Amino acid sequence: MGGFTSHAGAPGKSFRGFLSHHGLVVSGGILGLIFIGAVFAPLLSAYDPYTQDLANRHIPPVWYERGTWEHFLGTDALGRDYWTRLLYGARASLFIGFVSATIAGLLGVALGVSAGYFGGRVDAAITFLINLRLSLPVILVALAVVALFSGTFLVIVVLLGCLLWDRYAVVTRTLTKQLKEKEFIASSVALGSSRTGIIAKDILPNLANHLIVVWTLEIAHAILLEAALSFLGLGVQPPTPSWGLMVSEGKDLLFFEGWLIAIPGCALFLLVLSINLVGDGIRDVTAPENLT
Amino acid sequence: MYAKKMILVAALLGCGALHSAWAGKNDDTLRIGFTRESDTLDVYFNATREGVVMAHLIWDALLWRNPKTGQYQPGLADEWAFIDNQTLEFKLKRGVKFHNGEKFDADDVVYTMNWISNPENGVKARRFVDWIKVAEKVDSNTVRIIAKKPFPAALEMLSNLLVIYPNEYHAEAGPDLFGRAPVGTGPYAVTDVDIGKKITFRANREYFGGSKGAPAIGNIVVSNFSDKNTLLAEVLTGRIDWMWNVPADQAEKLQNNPQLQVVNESTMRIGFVVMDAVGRSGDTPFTKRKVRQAVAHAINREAIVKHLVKGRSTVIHSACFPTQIGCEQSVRKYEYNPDKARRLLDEAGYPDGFRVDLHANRDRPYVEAILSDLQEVGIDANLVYIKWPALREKRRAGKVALQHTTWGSYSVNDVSAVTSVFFSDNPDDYAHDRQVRQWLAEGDNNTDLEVRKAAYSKALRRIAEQAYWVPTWTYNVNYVFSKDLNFTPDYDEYPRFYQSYWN
Amino acid sequence: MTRYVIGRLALAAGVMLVVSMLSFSMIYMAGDPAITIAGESATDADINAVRKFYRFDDPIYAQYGAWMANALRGDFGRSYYLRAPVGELITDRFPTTLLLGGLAMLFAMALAVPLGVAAAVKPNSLVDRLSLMISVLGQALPGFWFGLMLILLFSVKLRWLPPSGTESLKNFIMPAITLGYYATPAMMRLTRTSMLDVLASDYIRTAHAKGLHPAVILFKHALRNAIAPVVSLAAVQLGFMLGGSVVVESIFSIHGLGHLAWESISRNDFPPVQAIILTLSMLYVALTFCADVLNAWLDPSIRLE
Amino acid sequence: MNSAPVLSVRDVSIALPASGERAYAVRNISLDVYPGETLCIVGESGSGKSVTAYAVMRLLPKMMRLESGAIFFRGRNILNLSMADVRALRGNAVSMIFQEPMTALNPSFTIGNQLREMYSRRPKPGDPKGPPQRAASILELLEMVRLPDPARLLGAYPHQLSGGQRQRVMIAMAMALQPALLIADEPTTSLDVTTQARILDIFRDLRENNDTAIIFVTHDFGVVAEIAERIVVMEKGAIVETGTAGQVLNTPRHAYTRKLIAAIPRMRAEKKALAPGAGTVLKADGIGKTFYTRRGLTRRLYTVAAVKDVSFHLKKSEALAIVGESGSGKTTLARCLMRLLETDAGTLKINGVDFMALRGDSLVRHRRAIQIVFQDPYSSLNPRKTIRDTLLQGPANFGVPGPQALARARQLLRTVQLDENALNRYPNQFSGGQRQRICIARALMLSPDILVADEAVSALDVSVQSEVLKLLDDIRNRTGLTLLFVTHDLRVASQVCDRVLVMKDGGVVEHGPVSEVFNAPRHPYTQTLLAAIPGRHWRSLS
Repeated sequence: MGGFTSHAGAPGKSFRGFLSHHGLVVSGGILGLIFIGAVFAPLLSAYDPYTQDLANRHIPPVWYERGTWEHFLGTDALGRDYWTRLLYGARASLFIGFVSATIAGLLGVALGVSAGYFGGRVDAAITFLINLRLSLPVILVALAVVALFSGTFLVIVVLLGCLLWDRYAVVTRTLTKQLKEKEFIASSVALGSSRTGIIAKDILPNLANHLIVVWTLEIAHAILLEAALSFLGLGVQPPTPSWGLMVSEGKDLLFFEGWLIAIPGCALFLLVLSINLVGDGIRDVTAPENLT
Repeated sequence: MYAKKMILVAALLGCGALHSAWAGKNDDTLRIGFTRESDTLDVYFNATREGVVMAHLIWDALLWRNPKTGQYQPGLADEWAFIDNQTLEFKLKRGVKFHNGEKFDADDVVYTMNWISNPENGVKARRFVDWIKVAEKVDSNTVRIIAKKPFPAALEMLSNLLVIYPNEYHAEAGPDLFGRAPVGTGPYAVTDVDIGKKITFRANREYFGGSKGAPAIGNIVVSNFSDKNTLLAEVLTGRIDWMWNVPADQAEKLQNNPQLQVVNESTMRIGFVVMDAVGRSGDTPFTKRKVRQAVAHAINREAIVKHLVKGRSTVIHSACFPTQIGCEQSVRKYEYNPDKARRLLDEAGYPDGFRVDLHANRDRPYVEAILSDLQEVGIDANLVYIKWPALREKRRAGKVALQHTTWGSYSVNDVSAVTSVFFSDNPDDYAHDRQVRQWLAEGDNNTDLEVRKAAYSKALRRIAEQAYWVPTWTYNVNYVFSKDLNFTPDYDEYPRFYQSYWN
Repeated sequence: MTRYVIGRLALAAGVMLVVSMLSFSMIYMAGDPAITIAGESATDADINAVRKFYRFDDPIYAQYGAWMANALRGDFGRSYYLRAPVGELITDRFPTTLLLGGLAMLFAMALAVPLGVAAAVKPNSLVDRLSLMISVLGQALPGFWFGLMLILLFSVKLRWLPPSGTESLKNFIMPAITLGYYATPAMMRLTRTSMLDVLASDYIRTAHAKGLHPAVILFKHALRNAIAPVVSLAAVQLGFMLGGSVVVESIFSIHGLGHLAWESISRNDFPPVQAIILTLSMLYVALTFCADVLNAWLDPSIRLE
Repeated sequence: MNSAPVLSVRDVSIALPASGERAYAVRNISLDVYPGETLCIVGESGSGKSVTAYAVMRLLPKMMRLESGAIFFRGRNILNLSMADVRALRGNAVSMIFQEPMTALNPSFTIGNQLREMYSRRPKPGDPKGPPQRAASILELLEMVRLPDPARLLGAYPHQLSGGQRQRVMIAMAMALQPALLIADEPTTSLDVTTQARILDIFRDLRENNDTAIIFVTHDFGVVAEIAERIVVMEKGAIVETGTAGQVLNTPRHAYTRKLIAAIPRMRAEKKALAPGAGTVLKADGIGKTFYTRRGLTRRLYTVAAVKDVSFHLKKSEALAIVGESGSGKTTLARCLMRLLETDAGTLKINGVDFMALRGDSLVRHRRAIQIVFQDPYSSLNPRKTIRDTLLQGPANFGVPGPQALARARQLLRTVQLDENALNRYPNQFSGGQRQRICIARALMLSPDILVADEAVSALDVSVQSEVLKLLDDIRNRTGLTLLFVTHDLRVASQVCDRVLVMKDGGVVEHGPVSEVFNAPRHPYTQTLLAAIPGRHWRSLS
């Protein structure tokens, strides 16, 4: 029969596979380290993230002339150990990222699957919701809401959860529509499976690896958004450390003590980078072609 | 192909490289950077400090207070006198013209005073105008202003804030247009307004001089920057000549910059911790005096001033700015003593401390330092950092048990501008102390200086004794400006650009 | 085609109606607006006067009706703080944001489309790896941090570019890059996959079998079909950029809509915020509408329906 | 055939990427094509027949590497030419037609635009075709491929044309510059039989009216019998037999060729004996299904009557074929019978129960009785489920205990000739034929009374197809299963079924025993269908 039409994309994919395999190891490692750092923060630092030492403010990291091993990443404007703040700050970023991306995921998948599976009016209503959500400028709405309700963890997590579900919904809706046309779904119906059974056993497993990718993207997105909110002074409330807040605090000395924002900025960059790469890697590893 | 593009881009950027000229002096234009948007220029509707600063360029008041001596000097009025304790009479300067050529006379003063004191006109800064009952013209150069009741701060108001409008133009333009195309008698005339972005001033070469003196710099451009660091970058690159409110750390670093001057000056703004002594916010430990005193002992104000606030700031103990008339200094002082604080808490029945929300609206690092001190003695305070309007609303609704906030007294050098604001019968009062209220009223409504001082002294001593407040420190401002500019800041936090000149 | 356009218009109108309700209700979540308007030294009597003057005592649907009726005429009320008609403020600030967004999109397109096409034409090549790198790294870069770093390097250290302002196009270089780079990865990836799909399609094979020149195949046969999803994405991204310019405008002190919104939020001045959210939503809806119609028009099977 | 060959393929080997199942797509193949002749390359999927065609065009995918050999076109080795020279040959001296007419034309440009492109290239030396002749020659071309109203067609976009029309446009395009060699890669495979017959006519025309040599790649011996002059048979990348049409078709030498020919479903029209007195399991009366779509603001209703008033009965262990071309409504009918689609009219009784009236749980309970196997073995299995989960899904829904269901699954896997350890594997580890068996096993897990096979063997190679058909027949004979066989292939229908129902445009045009309908069709449409079966002439001879 007619041979080979869809192979031209394969070399690109294989390169991506290559990169994500190596990327998966490296980025997974970085993510793991950040995770361990966040969880075992009290064990990894001799200091408390809130204890101030006003006499020792702005000690630079150890690689500067005035740096000391006592505070190897230096101290901040209130003399708090920067390394310790960084470790505890990872908790805020990871918590907000994971929880809000998960809330958004539950919301988005529920909407997307319903729209895709039931079609008709349900689909029209949910499509309308998606359009509505997309038309709202995320940062502005987030800023306004946080300004109105103050930036507690709960508010931020719920807010981001309510703002970031659109990509899940769009992806699951499209995929569910495609899947619904597949004959194995028709077979399931013929075999007497219920709607919930079909959604749970036939549709969701086939969305899983796409959802993992969207999930990681949204975790990264939520982390960056929270950081931007913190940067504008409306994110996690001080003195709770968060990386966006640390950049915001260090910003005042941008031109004089660049390391103050370079360190949390790089941490944020590495975290988001590794989450994205892990997402790519997981997708490739869990693709159905690789099931054995 | 890409390499070529990159070279092209680099070349383009390179050609456009900035000339790092400190251009201000060369084109006789002083470029000022503010971080707060100036909305209307009408000072009665824009009582922000930036608004008042610009108002002093555009307009004159009847009097002018010399910031160095604190004495009142002639402004638009040459002479003034109290006819009785509610009536002031002014002899106006002759031959003064507004920027648009309109002649200045008694009609302008009467119009302005009566317009702003009419509540229907919705002037924002009500506190400054509410005292005026009516202004009357005696002749074209003589005006009387009659107060509703004896008002000791009248001269203070008339010297700083109550500027005179041109009656004809203001009536014709209406308040909105007037705020965007203002006309005054002042040393600088507004030539261009880009609301919220940029305001351009030109020296008024026909200025009558008077106490302010003739303007030396030809042009002033005020620009707004949302971000302090962007503004600092502009100053560092010489595109802006003057900025203020530079944080202490940056000011320190800028000391070594050969192109810039850094000057620190104290201000009339004070910080203070307010505790809910009446229990308005519910059952709170602060209703116990010992708890309040524990808080006062817990906060290491000396360390915070030394390491964070820096500059010319000092620790204060009395609930007012030290130079303000009636600001009694010999009040009970609470030294930093965490052990004593813990003991007091123990005695008050809180051996393990308690949890509370600490509200604040500015100076986060300072508040964080206070927070840390409180935690040290066992008070688990949680920071609620919100914008001023929100804090104000909450505070007035009686929902705030503990707050750190600041007050600038509008640079009014009188205790009535601060203590009376927070301890009189109004929603901001968290002490509800009848005695204090009575003494303050006595001071506020009397024109005899000694009587006033005695009354305020009693009030302030009781406030300290009861530890209703923990007054923290005075604030200071760091001014950073070009080496070319001769500029002297004053403690009242009103930069007087009309007295500046190029070196 | 007409039917399609009418359907899309109805959807857009519905979205706008709901957005208007949402943004209107914001003023009530903001607490009592009268206190904000009255200012720091206001007494309770002042606040009551303000409440009456702004009709905050009317029932909420009446207020919405009045607000909506005015909004349709372009009157979004007055800013409490800036004391100017909001409509005027928006028309004053909007061109700046639009210019910023447009330049950012131009930057993103100029980087993403050629790289994406090159990567698709030679998968696994150096260009492909480079574009993949850019997209992976770009997605992880926090915008506010990137902007500050640009200022540090190009303004303070090298003195090449002004750190803020809007006087000339030069002032927009760094802000446009800061705003645009975040959209680049997605557009580049989409250009690449879309182009790969098209290049692997049967009609491209037909074109090869016809002996056409590779340039003709690439630019006539492939790009025309591959660019449609990229155009849609660009419209969506432009909408996002305009809404997301808050951070960039605040870092570079650009007096655009985002900046106005952010300042207004900080001072509880909600009429401009309402109007800006409404404007940006409307713009997004308009952009996606145009993109959809353009795509529909590009696709003969919809155009000729 | 005394002139020199137009094309000579010599010892060509094409390597596959290292990870594949085979090292070579084709290995050491040689063949010649002479002017004016039609050479058919025939083989099953994966035999390397298409790869050979693509190699001649130098259109091999990047991952395939031409390792050795030479391809001479008019004496010049194509493999040594520069890409510019290859482009000069393509479309000009050698042109090609592909399998999928639906996607082979660029959807964004008009037919006229895409045809004119053929002339926009460098003219052949000594044969300058100027612009004035173009319009005329394009119209001539379209008439040659018997397209109606060619002038109007030039302004049309591909989506406005049917598959057959598009394939004609492709042929016109390929013939535009009167190439010396035309390569057609399965050009009729995705078309209906009647359309296929017409396209094959055009190919016969081309052979008669032009000097163009044609390489015709196909898997269908029927098609080969219609047009081939010489035949090359390929198996797993190698040529197993070459010869004239008559010789290969009638006296095949190689075992593989014989096997292929034997596997071709035969038109079998003898009468079959039914078990007497068997009860009726299915009674369909007046089944109708109309599709409604509402579009735009006006919500105007568009209707398409997909199934119109179809009635038939099925007795136990009977096999009924529903035949028809694409769009005839046969698949819609099958889905209606399954209650995968809701019908608008008619009644359906299964085992006496009114199936259409069932709702909720009782519908689920009665679904057991009727099961289905679909056409596409790839999308019929959930790629995320192991075969065990797939097979146990039905029993689990009906509360059958796990061990019991598992025992049945093992037994059924043996029935469909699969190994037991298939249970723990995922669908991607099976070939198309194996997957189709798994689907059959899945359908049988619930011991249904009726099995609907919706084009169940259409996507399979002939050899696999015949095995699956045999399997179905066996199961039917052993278990008394009733079969409803939906297919477009009349030969397949005749193989397994006792009765046949011919559909056209949603309605039944003819219904009766296979022997009657196929031997003496009453309806003209049935006659057309029968006449269009490729290779009829050859099969009736042999």
